[in-house]
Amino acid sequence: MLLSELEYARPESVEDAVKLLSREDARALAGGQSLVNVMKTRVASPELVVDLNRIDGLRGIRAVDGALEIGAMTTYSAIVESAEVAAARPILAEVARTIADVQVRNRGTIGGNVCSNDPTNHFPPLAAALGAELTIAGSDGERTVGAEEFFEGVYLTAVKPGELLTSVRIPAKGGARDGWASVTLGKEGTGIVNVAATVSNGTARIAIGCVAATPVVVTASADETAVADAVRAAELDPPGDVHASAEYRRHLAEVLAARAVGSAT
Amino acid sequence: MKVEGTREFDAPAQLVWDVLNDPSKMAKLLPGVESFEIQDDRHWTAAVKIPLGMGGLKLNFNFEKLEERPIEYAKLSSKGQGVGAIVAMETQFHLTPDGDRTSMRWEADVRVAGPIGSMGQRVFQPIVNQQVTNVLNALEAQVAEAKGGGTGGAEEGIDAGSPEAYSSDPEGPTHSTET
Amino acid sequence: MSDHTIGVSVNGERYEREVEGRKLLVHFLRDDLDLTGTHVGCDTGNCGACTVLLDGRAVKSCMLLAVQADGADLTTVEGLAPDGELNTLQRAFSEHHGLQCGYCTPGMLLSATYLLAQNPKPTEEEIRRGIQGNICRCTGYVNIVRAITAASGQ
Amino acid sequence: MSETTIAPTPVELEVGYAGKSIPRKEDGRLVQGQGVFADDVKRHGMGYVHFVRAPYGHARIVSLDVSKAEALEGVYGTLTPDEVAELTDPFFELTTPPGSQIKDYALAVGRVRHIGEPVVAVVAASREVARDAADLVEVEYEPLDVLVDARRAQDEGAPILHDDAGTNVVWSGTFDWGDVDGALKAADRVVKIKELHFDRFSSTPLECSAALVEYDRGTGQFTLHCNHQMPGVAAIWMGPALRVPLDKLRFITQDIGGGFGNKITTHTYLTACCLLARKLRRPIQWTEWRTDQHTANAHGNERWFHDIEVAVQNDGTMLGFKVTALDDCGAFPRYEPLGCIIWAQVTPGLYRWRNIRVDFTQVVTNKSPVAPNRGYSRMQQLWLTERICDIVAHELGLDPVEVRKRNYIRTDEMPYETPNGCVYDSGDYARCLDLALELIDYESARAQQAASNGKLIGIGIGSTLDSGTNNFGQSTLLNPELQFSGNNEVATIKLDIFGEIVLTLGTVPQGQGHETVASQVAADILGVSPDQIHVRPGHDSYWNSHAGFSGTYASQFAVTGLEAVKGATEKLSLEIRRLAGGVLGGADPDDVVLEGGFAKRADNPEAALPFMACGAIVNANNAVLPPELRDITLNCRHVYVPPFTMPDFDRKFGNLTLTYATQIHACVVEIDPETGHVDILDYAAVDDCGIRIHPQIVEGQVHGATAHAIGAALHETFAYDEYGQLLTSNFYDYHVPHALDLPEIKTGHIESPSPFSSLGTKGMGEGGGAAIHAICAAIQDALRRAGKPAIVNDSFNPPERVWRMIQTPEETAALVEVTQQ
Repeated sequence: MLLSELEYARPESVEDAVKLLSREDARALAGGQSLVNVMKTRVASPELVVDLNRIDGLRGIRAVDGALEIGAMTTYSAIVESAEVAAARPILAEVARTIADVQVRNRGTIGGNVCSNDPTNHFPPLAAALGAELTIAGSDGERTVGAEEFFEGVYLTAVKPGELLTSVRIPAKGGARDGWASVTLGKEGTGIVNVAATVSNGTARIAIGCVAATPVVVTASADETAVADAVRAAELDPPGDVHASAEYRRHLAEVLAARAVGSAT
Repeated sequence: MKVEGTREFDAPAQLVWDVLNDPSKMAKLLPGVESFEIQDDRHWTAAVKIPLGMGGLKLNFNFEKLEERPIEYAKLSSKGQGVGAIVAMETQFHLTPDGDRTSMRWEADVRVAGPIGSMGQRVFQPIVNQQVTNVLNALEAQVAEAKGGGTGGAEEGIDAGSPEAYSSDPEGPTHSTET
Repeated sequence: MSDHTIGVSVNGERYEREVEGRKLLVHFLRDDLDLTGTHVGCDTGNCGACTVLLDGRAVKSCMLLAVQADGADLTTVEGLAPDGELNTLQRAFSEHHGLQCGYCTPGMLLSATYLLAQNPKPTEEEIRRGIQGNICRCTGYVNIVRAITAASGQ
Repeated sequence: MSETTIAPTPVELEVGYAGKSIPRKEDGRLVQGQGVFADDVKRHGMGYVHFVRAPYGHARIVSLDVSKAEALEGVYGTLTPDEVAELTDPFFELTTPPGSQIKDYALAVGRVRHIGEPVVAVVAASREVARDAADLVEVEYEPLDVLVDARRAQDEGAPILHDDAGTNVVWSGTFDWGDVDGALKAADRVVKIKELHFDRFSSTPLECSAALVEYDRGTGQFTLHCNHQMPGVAAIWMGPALRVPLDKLRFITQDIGGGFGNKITTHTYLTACCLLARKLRRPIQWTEWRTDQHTANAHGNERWFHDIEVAVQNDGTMLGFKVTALDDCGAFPRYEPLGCIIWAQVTPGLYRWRNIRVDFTQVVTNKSPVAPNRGYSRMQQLWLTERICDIVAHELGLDPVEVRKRNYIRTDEMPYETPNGCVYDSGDYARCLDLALELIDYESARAQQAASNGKLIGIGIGSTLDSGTNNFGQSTLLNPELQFSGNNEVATIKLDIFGEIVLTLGTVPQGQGHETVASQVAADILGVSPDQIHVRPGHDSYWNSHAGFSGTYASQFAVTGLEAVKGATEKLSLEIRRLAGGVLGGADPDDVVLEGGFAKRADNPEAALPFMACGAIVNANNAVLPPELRDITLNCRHVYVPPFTMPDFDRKFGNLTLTYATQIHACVVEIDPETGHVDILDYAAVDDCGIRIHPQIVEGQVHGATAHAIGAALHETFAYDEYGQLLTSNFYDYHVPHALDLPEIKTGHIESPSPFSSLGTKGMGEGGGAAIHAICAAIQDALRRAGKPAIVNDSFNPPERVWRMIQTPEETAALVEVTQQ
């Protein structure tokens, strides 16, 4: 509950933030709804905490030709409340409104969610299924990576020291249908297995969370049997923990993949 | 938690054995090594910072070679202590020569105590797999270097700043059990 | 160590204090400002006993650094009835027995205040969703839901 | 604050506040954040303590060095196990040898025996610096073999936790009533159940433990501002350990953020704080964090039931059962082995069977120590009897409702003496069940179930007793050397100089509304409004009269607390009436009535003396009193002592509890057949706790007890890995039900007055985990109706366990065998 000593910086521009983040043992503080908790245990104790909350340019949702440009510091609540999201890709709001609770949603951000990449997080599989593109700023300028390259491991992403995720681009929905299914601790609690799916032209693109270090992407023809078969063929080797064994997670992945595809709208 | 797997090396067993049993080479296998000190040929210590996205986990490790049967078997104990975590690991290597190549079967029994130990095994297990893969990749690079054609490729795997991406590497851990 | 001078407005009163960068907002409120109505019930951001309003939004003050609140307008439970006259929500909690030990109550009241500000006539489902981030171990939430419903005039 | 009324204005008298849900006195301060909880108390110059805790489940402490920690700027000092071993004696143990040889200290001496056990305490000028310094304490451990499975505790070669005891067994004994062997022989059938497991969880009050401990060097006085819920027992643990008389330990609590029994065993931490306050000559502030609370404070008892054999007739009449029970109390017994007898308060559950044998053993393991937890020890026994009832019903193809009704003790049999000599005072179980079934609309739930097309719908019943007001004499059935028996509770009430009525309680409430309920009882006797009774909040062992085991636990306030209030207030009433009678021309006290703040002559209401005058005469103007009234103090104390006798040690027979409230719950659940997720579709709880003084508070207690049990049945577990690592050490992994997890809980009630309390009340609030029984029953019902012959063999049923029962019902079905004779 008690953090190690730290230095705190509050840049007001992406450039300043990137400069600060280049320092040894600096960490970006987004919503802080995961990082601060980890710091309370002192399992992580960054020497410099770079608070991104005063960089206005990192917040906001813009619709561009049906696609959405979401600033990394956009909160879950802003996504839930956004007219742009409701019009362009409502699944984002539907999933965001099941993240933790309203207090967390008022602080937690999409950027923090994907960058922390905890296996139980909601946005990594959703970003992977929807084919999100993520823009990362560094001292050499910006680069954009696809969701599948973005997630590298547990707590590891393509954002390297000295870099900063600035925005998440969600492609236009077009004729696609999006779905989500999960089994959690209690109702809408911590994920045991999360599945996001998007279906277009009869093909489902499915991303399964909490069965590996990064979301596992599977594609299949969009009927329940084909989906379950495809997930089985992926030969998942999920971690087991106090909430679910590997075997049960593997089973849930099949069931939930079929449900996510079946319920896609 | 027990993890195990096999890995093939394009090098003779003696060479793999030498890398595995040279503490100074061993040092380069560890993720995020910040300092390394050899006490004697059976004991050495290292300060490491295991890369985690939230910030590195700093641990001071004591290594002890428990058993060896050149050039086929070695057993190593390592105990790491840091704020919030105590890691105890017993690693065994079995080498089987196959002409100019070597097959290595390995097992590690990893035990984590302290606050991090209860922080969620679903996270812990992939992290262990991730680190093991890094170690194996680094080992492969070390073996290649010892063989003569050495490149700096191995360094990537031990750089805390840019750890090797974890993927379901067929040569990474093949089996892990929750125990 | 890094110390920062921060200025916050809490329940309409302006405070300026030196804080360490690592101090959590909840400890700043409880230890530095003596506003002990804001409670701590967990160490993982789950229980919501530390809920306060930050610029009008409900947040958990154990997951913010005090320094992050610099310049902000905060409302804690002590600000709900500044002159000692209970407000509608507080009265409803009492009338409907929406509290037993009273430990979760400050956070619960602030989440409910936020909910009713956003949604003056919430359904039962919306109320439950609105207080999902506040753990109560005494009431099973039944009477809390009744109290919030009553306070909304339904 | 309006509690002190200088001059009571006569009010329109509303006769009978008892029985009405008046606004709680406690609420005003609590809804404004003006409660005073232990962690809110501050003192100038206080030091914050941080405990360095064991990272291993079981390890020898090889070496320990605090020098770096002590050298850190801002650190005031430390406390080490060596100091503790020298400055204190081990806390006394309740059990018999060899278990009583266990040495339990404030810090881990020589060895750590569970994750999170405190090893060193560090005190500093701020919380953060104390934590920084704790990281600098160097402890070298030699890990030892770990014992996590109680079933292995008595195996050859199992790690022995306490060498001084030389065994892991804390207590062991056989309870044998009636003729079990005869019943098993005579029965039409014998239902055998190999193993059932009652899981480890706790009610985890939202407020963790905390204390501000001061030491007065001049008087040798320790003052503990804390949230211990049973200071009497804390004092008798701590006084001898600290080698100080009990009066040197002053316990003060005001508001406590829930207790549920979990705040009865914090004496180890409080002792460490006392030592630090004395050593460092400054107030010591201790805040326990949630992870500390989960890893090293108070879990509920985990219990295994083995080799159950039930004697049953073909019509479902149950004649008796035998069982081998194995209780896991964690690393130190502390309040144990009382759990080895407490269950016997409800030995037969709600049923009429007369032949029962229980072989009971309790062992230590490398897990957190246990403490009483809402429904303490009876809950486990009631779960067993309820599981038996459902398994018997399903194996015999009978309706669980019918089996219950056939076997319930009948209302015309009350008071009913159980096979072990307990006396169930009153109740109507069958009627409560009917009410519960009506609330869930049983008939249409069954119809819905029949038409469910692949959905798994189940209906379950949980019948429990909430035994209240302990006869501490039951402890002598465990250890005849113990000098405990009976029970008592105290209240004092005075009429002060300006007419204020001030009531103090011995109890230590944690949200049960004692200030309010006590004022209702006193108000009715004194003819005033509850607003005019100032009940001192909280407990102060210096200023509140209290008895040896004053406190708030074991469902007893409505009997012990209120009887004490009633007794004291009746004494005060008599004194006021004598005084007024004397002053108002020599009326007999029986001819004086108390009404609206006046003592009035019944024959002439014009002749009235205001309470203010009564208070003034006795306290400030007593020379006017005639000699025969000079014994009047208007300051009355009453000690209530329930009518208990000593139980019979040889037969393990006697009345262990005074009152028995009934709770019958019924629920409808739906199981997702693909995931095993259980959803509660409907839930009803019917309560009978005799006369209810404050119905709303009673209903609130029912809600809360139900919520705890739903959590325990579906979400909450303290799970350990093989190394003794706790895997659910915080609210992230230990999932406490939030508002979306819980259904609307419907409630119903009847009132069967207790013949053993003068108010007709019964203690309540624990409810014996009825929801655990009901949900387990409903899951089994859903599976059985879907043709899956599984039995629910564990009290905790997360989605995966339920999914497995659906997948391989034969696994648990194999635990049951029915033989026809």
